[in-house]
Amino acid sequence: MTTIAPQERLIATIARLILDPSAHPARHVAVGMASPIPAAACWLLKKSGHDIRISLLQRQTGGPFSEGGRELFDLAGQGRIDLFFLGGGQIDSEANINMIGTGEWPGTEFRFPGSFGSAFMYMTVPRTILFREEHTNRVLVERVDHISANGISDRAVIRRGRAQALVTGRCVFNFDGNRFTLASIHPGETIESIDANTAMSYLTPPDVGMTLDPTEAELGLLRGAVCDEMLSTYPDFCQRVWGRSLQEAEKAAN
Amino acid sequence: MTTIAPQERLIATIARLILDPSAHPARHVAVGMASPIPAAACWLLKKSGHDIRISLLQRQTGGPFSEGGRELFDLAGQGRIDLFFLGGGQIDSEANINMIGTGEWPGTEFRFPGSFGSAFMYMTVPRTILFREEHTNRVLVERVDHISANGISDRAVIRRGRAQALVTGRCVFNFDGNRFTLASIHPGETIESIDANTAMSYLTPPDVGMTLDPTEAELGLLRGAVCDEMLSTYPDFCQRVWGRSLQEAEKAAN
Amino acid sequence: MAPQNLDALAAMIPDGALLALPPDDSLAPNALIRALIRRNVRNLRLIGVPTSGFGTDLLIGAGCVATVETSAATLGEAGTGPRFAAAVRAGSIRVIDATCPAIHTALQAAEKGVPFMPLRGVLGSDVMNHRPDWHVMANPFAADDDPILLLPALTPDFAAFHASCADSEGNVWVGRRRELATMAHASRANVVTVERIVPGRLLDDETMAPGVISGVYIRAIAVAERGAWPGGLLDEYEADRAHIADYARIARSDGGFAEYLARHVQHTANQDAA
Amino acid sequence: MAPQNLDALAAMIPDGALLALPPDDSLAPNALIRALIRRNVRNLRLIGVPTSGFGTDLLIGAGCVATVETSAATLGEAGTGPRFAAAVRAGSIRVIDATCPAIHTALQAAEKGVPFMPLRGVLGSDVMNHRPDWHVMANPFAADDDPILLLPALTPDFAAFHASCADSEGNVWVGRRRELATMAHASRANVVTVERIVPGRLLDDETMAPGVISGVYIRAIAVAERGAWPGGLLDEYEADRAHIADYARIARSDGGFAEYLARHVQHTANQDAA
Repeated sequence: MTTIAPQERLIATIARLILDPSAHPARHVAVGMASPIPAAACWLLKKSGHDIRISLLQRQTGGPFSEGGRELFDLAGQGRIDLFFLGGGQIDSEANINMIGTGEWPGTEFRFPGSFGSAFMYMTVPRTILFREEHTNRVLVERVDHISANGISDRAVIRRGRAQALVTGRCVFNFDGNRFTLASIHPGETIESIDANTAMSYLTPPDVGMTLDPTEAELGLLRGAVCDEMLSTYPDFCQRVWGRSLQEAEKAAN
Repeated sequence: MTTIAPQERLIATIARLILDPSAHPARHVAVGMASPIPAAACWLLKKSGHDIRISLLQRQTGGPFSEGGRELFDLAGQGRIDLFFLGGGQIDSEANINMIGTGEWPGTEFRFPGSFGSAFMYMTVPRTILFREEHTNRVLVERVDHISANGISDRAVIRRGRAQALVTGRCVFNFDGNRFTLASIHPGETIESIDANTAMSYLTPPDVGMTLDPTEAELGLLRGAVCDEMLSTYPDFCQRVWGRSLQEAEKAAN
Repeated sequence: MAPQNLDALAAMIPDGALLALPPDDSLAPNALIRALIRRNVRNLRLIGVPTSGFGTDLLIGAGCVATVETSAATLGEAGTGPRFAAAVRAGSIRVIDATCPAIHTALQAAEKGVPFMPLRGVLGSDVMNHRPDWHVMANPFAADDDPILLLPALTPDFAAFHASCADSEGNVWVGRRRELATMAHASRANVVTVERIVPGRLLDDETMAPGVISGVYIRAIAVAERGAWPGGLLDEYEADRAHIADYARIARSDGGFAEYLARHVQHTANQDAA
Repeated sequence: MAPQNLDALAAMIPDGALLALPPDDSLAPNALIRALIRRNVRNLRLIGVPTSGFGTDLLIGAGCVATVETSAATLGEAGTGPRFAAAVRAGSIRVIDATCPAIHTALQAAEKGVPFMPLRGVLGSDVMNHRPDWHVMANPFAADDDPILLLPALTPDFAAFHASCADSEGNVWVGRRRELATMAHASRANVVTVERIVPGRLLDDETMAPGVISGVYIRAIAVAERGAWPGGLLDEYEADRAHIADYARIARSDGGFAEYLARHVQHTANQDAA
């Protein structure tokens, strides 16, 4: 058995979260720009035979929509997108995310790209999986400098969904609508190493297990059929993780 | 010189109203369904060399829009349509039009097709030319049974335009925003015949002239280039007025 | 998404459904409407997007309709729908009069998932005065008094239309009739007839994609050749004006309509079914 | 509508204009942006529809920009636009942060000619808290307290984009990028570059029509081959990722950006002009 790449573990972990039987069913999952790991998790489920619709926004040609970029937001507004992914330059104890920047508004210390559709998607989509590979005290903070999208809303505000979990390069946290709970830690990490790198509050139950490895079957799919689907959209990622390039794939196909 | 058909006179009359230099300039004129005479008036101007954009809604293929039927209304909402045409089962002294029906709501005595976009277009388009060939006491009434679109609005209501004139099979009335004034009468009519057939109030100035005939040049265009453009969209009208059919035109073209 | 037969589609639309239909010049699903009449559907609440035509007149005449929300019920040059007019006179259907852009706007609100959308104009029309479900408010962005109409979102249970083609994933091509996309997006489910199923993915073809409604909105598809007849279909076939003119004349009387129904609807099951 | 040259288009957009631009993956008019920089445009108020990319970063770096309203300023995999980030740090531009569907919605309001349009979500975001021009009101159709965001219509002075082709009447084909249609409809005027002029009328072609923006909205057209470069164009050419990655690295420093500008913008007048 070959070494499991950290990205492969993250992909399989996210795939399992998508299937969580206790959550709102994920029939239609949308994946935003520059999100190869969430995209791969969706492909892994699809290639495993799960009946799931994936809408990948990062495709220059083809792609799921015919109404332009607006259609994703219209679908979400109607409740037709079941699950989405969000990241953030900062994420805090209340699952608020900051994609604006640090320092004074609008990010005079360090400016992130901006909020994209987060302020809308976080509230209109039933489930959001938060994903951020960097797990440090500067990313997971007690309180974000600015809120691009808020994790909890006032009672009067119509809100269809919230964060289900936060997946990082070190561990998985579940979110219950009020706070994070440590759910599993990746190989190489300890309860202490998580604690040392996390400035946000979270609960640590007594029996935190290790994040499961991908199965052999999953690894086979990831390195084969999933990578095939990802090559044209995420060439850099496929090269880095699986050592495969679009050029070779095209040669092999001819 | 051949006999001038009544429809030809109406077409030329409407064309002159469109050109009225004292009114909001008509750069973009839209023509609704089942309106061959207004459509012909627009084509007459276009074929005479006037720089005018015509959007004909009654075309199964081709046509001006790519956003579906909604685009006309969006254009009008923005103020990008300068002139439109409306008719009505009843028209009254305040330029209200009734496309609903007579008797109790919603037209239990005699039902007309319905209001179409009139309630919107009459207020968002700077100029409307009212056109109704039938000129009788049952059509031109003192007060319509039901208002599909109102001729006059409260001061507080944002309204971009109003009726410019009413053209019938007997005469032309101008509308000044408050009331109709007899502007010209068609050959064969008199001040008295108009009065006898009009139940709505209007002013009769002392010097009402006759509606001008189309010029020879206009008649030539109508029977040639204008009819050519109209044949596929309004085959019955072209057959009735000009004795030309689409089949013959297609044969001639082959 | 495997194509089903026309009767299976008709069976999906239950009695009492809120059903959106396009007008005659915009891919009217007339074969499916004939199948609905044959299955004896009852109490439909129809929406004309934004007007109603031949199919609505048939359904009304056949006693399938409880209410019609529409901006007009028209057979084009052939005038007001005769069964519609007769039903209004008889008081046998409830007509909810609207105006074209109000229908478009209410569907756009549903498409967007918002509870309402504003529209200019309309204030002062009796159409508005008979719509207690509409709301006039002061524009909050205006310094002065500026009343404006708000229309509540309109979410049909079903929309039905006849498209040129579909692919195996249920994507359908409607071309420039984009108001159908709004109607389809706004509706809980869509049942669609097509002239043909095409190979490949329509959404992968950059030339075809702009005229596609995504399969995400589509519940079921059936092939029905010339399924818009007597309406026309884009540049594929023209409306059968002579037939519609004949219908407009015959259907003025109850007896004439019954004869039409027997001849062109009840006895064409095999012809319409794919 | 006779095609003009690129510099003539650049000259139509005055200093201080409110200019809407698409993101990098949606027909970005990069050749025109280079022409704008060469004409030394100043104080542009840019709108990213709904995000901003390479062209906006160039304009900011070249000192052409006063304000940017956008949902993100990103070079995709290459990260935040470096000149955007530097300008925010330096306080040399005013950033008006938005969120993608809010930009789309505000343009839809302008497209429709209504003063505002509602949007769900967003309540509680600091993006909203920094937008005094946005308005929260109680949904008048709800029985209970139901606050909802209203966005004022956004009417750009100009929108600019690069389409595949145009016909002689000024109709342009953007394919499935229909958010460009909303942007174009909402804007007072549009200046458009295209790869080529095609014979015939695009709106008469039922296959092409659904991807067309009507010439009624278009002020001027210029041919600019590969005018989206280094962005891509539908299935015609791919984005030049290596170039954008290089830019993202070089443009981090003022000097590097100046060098880039000299090499790829100031000295490419003949290359960009048709």
